[in-house]
Amino acid sequence: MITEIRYNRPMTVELSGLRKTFGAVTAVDGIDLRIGDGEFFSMLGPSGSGKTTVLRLIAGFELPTAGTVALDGRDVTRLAPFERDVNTVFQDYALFPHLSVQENVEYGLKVRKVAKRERRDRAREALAKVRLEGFGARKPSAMSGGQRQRVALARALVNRPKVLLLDEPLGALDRKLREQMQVELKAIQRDAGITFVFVTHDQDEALTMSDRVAVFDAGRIVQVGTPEAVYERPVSAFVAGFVGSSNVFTGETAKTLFKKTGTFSVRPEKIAFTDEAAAAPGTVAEVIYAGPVTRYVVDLDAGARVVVVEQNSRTPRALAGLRGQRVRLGWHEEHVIPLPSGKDSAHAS
Amino acid sequence: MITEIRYNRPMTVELSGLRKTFGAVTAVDGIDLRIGDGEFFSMLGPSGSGKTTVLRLIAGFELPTAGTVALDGRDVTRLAPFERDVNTVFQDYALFPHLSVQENVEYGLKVRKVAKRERRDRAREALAKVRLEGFGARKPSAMSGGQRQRVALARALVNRPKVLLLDEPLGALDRKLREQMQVELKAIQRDAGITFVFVTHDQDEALTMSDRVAVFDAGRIVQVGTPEAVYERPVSAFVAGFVGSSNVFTGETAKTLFKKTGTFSVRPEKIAFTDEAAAAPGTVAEVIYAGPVTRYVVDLDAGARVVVVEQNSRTPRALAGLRGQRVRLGWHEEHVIPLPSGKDSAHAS
Amino acid sequence: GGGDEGGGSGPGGLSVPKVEKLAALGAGEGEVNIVSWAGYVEDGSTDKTVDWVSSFESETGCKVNNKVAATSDEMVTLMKTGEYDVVSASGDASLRLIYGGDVAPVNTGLIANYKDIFDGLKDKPWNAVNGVAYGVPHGRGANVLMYRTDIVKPAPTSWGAVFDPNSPFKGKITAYDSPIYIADAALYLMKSKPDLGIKNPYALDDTQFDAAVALLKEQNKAIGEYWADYTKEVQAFKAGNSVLGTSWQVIVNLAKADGAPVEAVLPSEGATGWSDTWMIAAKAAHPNCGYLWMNHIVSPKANAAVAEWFGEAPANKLSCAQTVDKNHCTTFHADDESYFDQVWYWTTPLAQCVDGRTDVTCKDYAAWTQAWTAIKG
Amino acid sequence: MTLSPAARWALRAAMALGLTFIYVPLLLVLVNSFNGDRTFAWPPHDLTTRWWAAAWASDGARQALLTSVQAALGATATALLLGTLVAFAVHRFAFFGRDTLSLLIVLPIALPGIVTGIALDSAWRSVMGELGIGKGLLSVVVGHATFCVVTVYNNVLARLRRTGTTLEEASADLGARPWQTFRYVTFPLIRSALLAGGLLAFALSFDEIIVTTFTAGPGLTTLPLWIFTNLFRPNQAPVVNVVAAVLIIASVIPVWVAQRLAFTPGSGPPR
Amino acid sequence: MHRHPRWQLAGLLAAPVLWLVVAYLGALGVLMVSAFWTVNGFTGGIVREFSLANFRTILGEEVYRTVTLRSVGVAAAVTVICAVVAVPMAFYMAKVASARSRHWLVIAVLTPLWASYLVKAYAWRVLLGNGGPIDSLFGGPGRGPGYGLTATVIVLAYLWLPYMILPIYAGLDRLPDSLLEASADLGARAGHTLRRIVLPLLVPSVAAGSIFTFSLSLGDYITVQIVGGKTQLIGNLVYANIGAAGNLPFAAALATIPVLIMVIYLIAVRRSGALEEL
Ligand SMILES: Nc1ncnc2c1ncn2[C@@H]1O[C@H](COP(=O)(O)OP(=O)(O)OP(=O)(O)O)[C@@H](O)[C@H]1O
Ligand SMILES: Nc1ncnc2c1ncn2[C@@H]1O[C@H](COP(=O)(O)OP(=O)(O)OP(=O)(O)O)[C@@H](O)[C@H]1O
Ligand SMILES: NCCCCNCCCN
Ligand SMILES: [Mg+2]
Ligand SMILES: [Mg+2]
Repeated sequence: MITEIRYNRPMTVELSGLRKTFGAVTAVDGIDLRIGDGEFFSMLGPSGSGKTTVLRLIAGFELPTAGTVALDGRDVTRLAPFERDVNTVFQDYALFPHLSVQENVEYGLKVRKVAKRERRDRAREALAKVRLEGFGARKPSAMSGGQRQRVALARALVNRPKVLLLDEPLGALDRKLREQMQVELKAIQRDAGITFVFVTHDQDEALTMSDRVAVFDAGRIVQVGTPEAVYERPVSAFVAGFVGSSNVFTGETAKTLFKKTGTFSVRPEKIAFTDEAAAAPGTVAEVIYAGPVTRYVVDLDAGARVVVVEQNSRTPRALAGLRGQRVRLGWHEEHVIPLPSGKDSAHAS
Repeated sequence: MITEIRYNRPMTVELSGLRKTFGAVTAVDGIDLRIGDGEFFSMLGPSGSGKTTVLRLIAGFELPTAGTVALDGRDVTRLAPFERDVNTVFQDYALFPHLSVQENVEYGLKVRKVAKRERRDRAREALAKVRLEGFGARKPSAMSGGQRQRVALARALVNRPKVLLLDEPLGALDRKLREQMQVELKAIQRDAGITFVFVTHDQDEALTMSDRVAVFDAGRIVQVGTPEAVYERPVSAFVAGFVGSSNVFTGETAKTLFKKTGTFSVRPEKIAFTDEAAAAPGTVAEVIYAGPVTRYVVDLDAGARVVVVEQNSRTPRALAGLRGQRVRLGWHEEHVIPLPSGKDSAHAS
Repeated sequence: GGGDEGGGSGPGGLSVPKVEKLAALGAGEGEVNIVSWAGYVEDGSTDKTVDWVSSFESETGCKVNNKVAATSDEMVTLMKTGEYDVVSASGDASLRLIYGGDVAPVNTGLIANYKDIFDGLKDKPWNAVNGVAYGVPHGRGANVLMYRTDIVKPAPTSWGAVFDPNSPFKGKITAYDSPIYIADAALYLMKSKPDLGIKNPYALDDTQFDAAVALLKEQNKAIGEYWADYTKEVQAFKAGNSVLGTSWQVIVNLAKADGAPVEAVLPSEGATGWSDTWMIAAKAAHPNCGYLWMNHIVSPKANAAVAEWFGEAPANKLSCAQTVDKNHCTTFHADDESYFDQVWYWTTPLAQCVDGRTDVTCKDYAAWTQAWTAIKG
Repeated sequence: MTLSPAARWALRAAMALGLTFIYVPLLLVLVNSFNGDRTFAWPPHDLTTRWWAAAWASDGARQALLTSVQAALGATATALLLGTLVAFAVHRFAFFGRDTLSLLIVLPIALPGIVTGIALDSAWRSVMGELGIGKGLLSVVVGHATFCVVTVYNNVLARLRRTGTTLEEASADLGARPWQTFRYVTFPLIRSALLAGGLLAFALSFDEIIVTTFTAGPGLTTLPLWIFTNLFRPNQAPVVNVVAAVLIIASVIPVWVAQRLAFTPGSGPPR
Repeated sequence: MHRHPRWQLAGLLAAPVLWLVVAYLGALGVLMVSAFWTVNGFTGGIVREFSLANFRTILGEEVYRTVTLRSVGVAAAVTVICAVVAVPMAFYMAKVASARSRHWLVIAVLTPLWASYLVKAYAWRVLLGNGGPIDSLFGGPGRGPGYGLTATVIVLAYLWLPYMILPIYAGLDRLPDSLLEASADLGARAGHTLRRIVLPLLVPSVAAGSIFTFSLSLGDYITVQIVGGKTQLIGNLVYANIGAAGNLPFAAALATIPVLIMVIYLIAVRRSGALEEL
């Protein structure tokens, strides 16, 4: 539903027919994309699928082999990075080690010849926004990973760019810290009203934070849409498998289960244990307790191995005893997602 | 329930009064631990809590300041690493960059003067076990992260150690790969019947893979038990907050909600929206769609901000519209976990 | 210093350490360590045709280890290490070696070729003390005045040309890079300022010395570069970086052979020069090979070869018949004693004035060295 | 990195100019080795190969080359040993005076050669001389090794810091005894650093003249000393150019080989 | 590994410490002590009696001050020239050239180290000679710098240039590209990035290179003889007194000047981390 709203807004970033090759490798293979003003836009995809390259093309670190990049309606394809009103938060933060935190943050203002006093005040403000008041005098080397990440963010934000590019900014942080930073990032983006283009290969992160998500595969975008659209209505087995986990059925099994030929995907949390006679019978092969949820691996008589996820709304009892038990699995028609081709086998992926 | 079984088995690893200080820093502050034969034992805890140091003490890379390490009933505290029947999978894999994959795996056999032919065969077998047949001739630098991780595993397994120590072996992998490797590791451990001592700071990983989990804090073990015991019955606010997310209530709020004084924790998935009049009223502050689940942040009238997690067993509709709505939250008495002290504030952590 | 119980005395009563000379020649020790000027000891290793060492080695069984020194001062330093047996010392080094007790008197009776050496070279102040010979003369030459014939016109006849503060060749004048060059200035002052009373350019009292130093400091402004090696000097004259200055006959010949338009004169004031002497170390580890070498190197053939290769007048009369270039001895004035009468051979300046004055103290060589540093600035 | 075309062009021009600056004099050396003039007057009026013939026939040059190679090998071997020992000590242990030691190692290369030269000369003569060991190849090797230690030390220390100790721990963990760990893991990992440091040490020693002047005894002529005396000898200067030209051309081989070997896995591939 | 750390340390350090502290520092120490001795003007014998005479001469005579200042000036000029020439070259090698050509460029820069120092200096004598190639470049005989101080600086800069390029290249090679990109991303042009990011981060590398260029220039006495015209540097004075005059005490006293300068220099640059980048 957010999708429709966005398309009426002015487009901050427009990529048209973007291609980039490195020698024989095609890193980006024809991308058309429009990102709206103030949008939190994520790029999700496996390693090597071209996410970073797209970001670098937007920032101006690479020249496209073909296609154009427009920012705010202006073609910037040939402009140098310093002529573009975008800023980047690098994966390794790329903080200047010889400058203090304060000087790092002031850097962008300094090169733009902002007066000293204003520079200082704006940097202070940016540091306050990332909750690093009082750390200005430190060197980056004296900061922890999470703190550095926030300095990098402040250094970019202080320039009030139209667009902020973030390349797996949370990749190096541990789980707990990462979850904290997700919340903070999202809040900052909302407050500052800046367009975020966010690269990650963590689907959870992409789903919870973004207004829209683009899923990359081999240099192309295979699906763009809201988190819900991408998760609930994947357009291909690849998307279904990459965004969240998925049970994919094909061939005979699919025919038996759904009375239709083709390839179909059903999410583990959409499958329930049931007593209905019409439900698919099977045997519990494995029970994995995971705290908030328990995962069941069930071998269907129809010939597929299926993962079922059940929220532990109650404390689970005697899970080990469940192994080998006969069960029936049911789902709603609407959650059976038809997929174009059936390259994937009938395994949970 | 697994707990009880383990204690009757012979103890592979026994740590008694183990302490290790580095100058003024106390990394390990008195640890007593008995790990059973064939057990998958995880150590979970925040950064700097001493997990790696304990592993290094077991492996013999560090000498304890006090206490002893026994392997299979034999005191090995003063033995060098090469005299101990344990092997380690390092966090950064520590593959020898100048040796091929095959040579890496053969290394432990070579230094023990195992004949060339046997060496080759056993290395092949180990590589097959981690599904890397045919990769023997490659250099580690030509392998992906997940593949390197498996080489490191094969290199350790080939020596058939009594105990395998793994220091965040999955830390550097991306989410998708990590989940795959969790499954593989677990299978290998089960097949080989080796004791795994597994360090992680990912609670999800610890919960799904382990027979038992030890939670570390500041050089001490604050709780040991099965995943369920640790997750469902945390002994402190720290454990409740660190293992999974948790809503912690204290002071007035707790009194109003539970009619008891003290500090209490309720897991987000244990809280449900309900129409019962007795339930706690509040307002939805935030709705976060996360694919398999949706997280709701609710401001209770009683004065606490609460996170509720609901499995998306059905496709959620119009989530955005829920914000600001009045709701009632209910939970079962048994899921209200009393915690000893109330240092944490009444926030989800 | 060594024992000074009257081994003899030099200028101003300076005593000479007593060192015994070799009484009789024994068998060779198998090797000899030599300090020499470049070009004096050639064993064919660089140019097969230039070799007067191999024959010596095969005849005597003494292997020659040669160390080339660039200046007289370096020779003295090297000899003081005690690692060498024989040295080809110029006059500005020889006295220092004698008074330092670093070299022994030479038993000339043990050197068969000694009798054929020009008399003008024997028993001179730089190679003998109180009639005791401390070495075998090797050869001699004068420090001549070289100039570019195409640029310096008319041809200079006086050292005044290099000391003229208003020289048209300012920046292209060259001088020898050594403290001993102070003597060249003194020699010029001897004639141009007779009231200074300089009798010997190597015996300068304070006033005389100061005058020479002042002259050289003035000259420094007109100097392009100081030279110490052949290649540098030849090249400078050929290219035109230098057009006027002190030189050696051999450099003149080399430059001419390479087609440079240069000429040299012995100016009216006379000139400084050198007469080299082979000396033997006081504590030579290989004295017999040392004597064999000294005898060999002044033999008619070897002496002729060295003289021709190096470019100087040979010491052995019979050598003039052995040179390839039959005019060699003429060109280098080998038997022209009147030519060498005008030459003041390099001698070590001592505090005890070498001209025999006893009423004043002269500047010693250490003072000359420090003054030279100051002159160059 | 991204640079404007102008900046890129300017850098390329700087590189080209720099290389010109480096190579024009070397080219001149090459040309002068054919210069008929004995003091290589410019421009050459005739070209000849007689200097090459003379150089080929020159035993002295060959002997000096051999001596230089021996001295450089000795100095390099010593520097490799000492430099590696110190690098390990500094990397693996914290001890009193560690910082001072790293300063001390730099000192011999940082002090003018003439200072090092005369200090070692007089020390050698008064200590070793008393023991009856005169100056010779050994004293030259000692002199050169002293200022070469630093190149090995720095390369090895940098490598040790980059590799850390986990690989050695992994080796011990797999059952290797200390010497096995050294042989199979540590040495192969620092090999290219040793090579890089050793190569620089060799080059420094091979071309050293000042320290050599003071530490070589009688009868020992290294190549730079040979070149030095021949520049001061009538008629021989051009032969020196031939020797230098040969050195320049021949040096490409060891440099190239070292460059290749230096990029073994673990030292980071050329990007 | 951790059995007997003390003995291991002793084993590692024994030989190097014996060599560097006892032998090298010992020799230097004796040399420094001999600076307080004098020499007998006639015999050249050393008088082992404490005397400040040498230092009195050095401090009293203007020429020593002049020559010291000139030498430091030459060393500083050579260092600056080398740095200015080396930075863009190293930058091109490390950050612009392709991996392939980088390989060859490193070789190209290293090769001259093997050509004899003396031969190169003499080649420059020819280049700088009256009517030589440099003169032609400036428009005719005598137009170029000729022999002298300028020539000395140029030739020394030439000789030590590779020693400056190498550490700077290594430093740049280690410098992550992302820092340069971050700077451009924040609006800085190439020049600004060079000044504010690259150069400050290269300080240790340049300082490391400067240890070579500065000390080798400060101690040189041969190049200056070849192309220096009538110029003399500290090295010449030391050499004149030891190699030539055999006045070891005075030479030692003179040698304290460069030793002092270099020790101060090293302590100053050590703080930048330069000593680890040689
Ligand atoms: N400078 C380069 N030279 C050559 N190939 C490159 C270059 N940069 C990227 N590539 C290639 O382009 C492809 C896309 O790379 P890119 O870095 O954009 O992927 P990514 O989606 O960001 O991957 P990751 O999640 O691992 O960061 C890869 O195959 C990569 O090897
Ligand atoms: N060699 C050492 N010297 C000094 N302090 C050390 C050393 N090793 C560990 N420490 C300190 O000991 C404490 C425990 O470190 P340890 O590495 O065991 O933690 P950890 O639980 O593994 O943390 P992480 O999750 O970050 O890996 C930390 O405070 C750490 O800084
Ligand atoms: N202090 C001794 C320095 C030696 C450096 N020699 C450099 C020789 C030139 N290649
Ligand atoms: Mg990427
Ligand atoms: Mg750890």
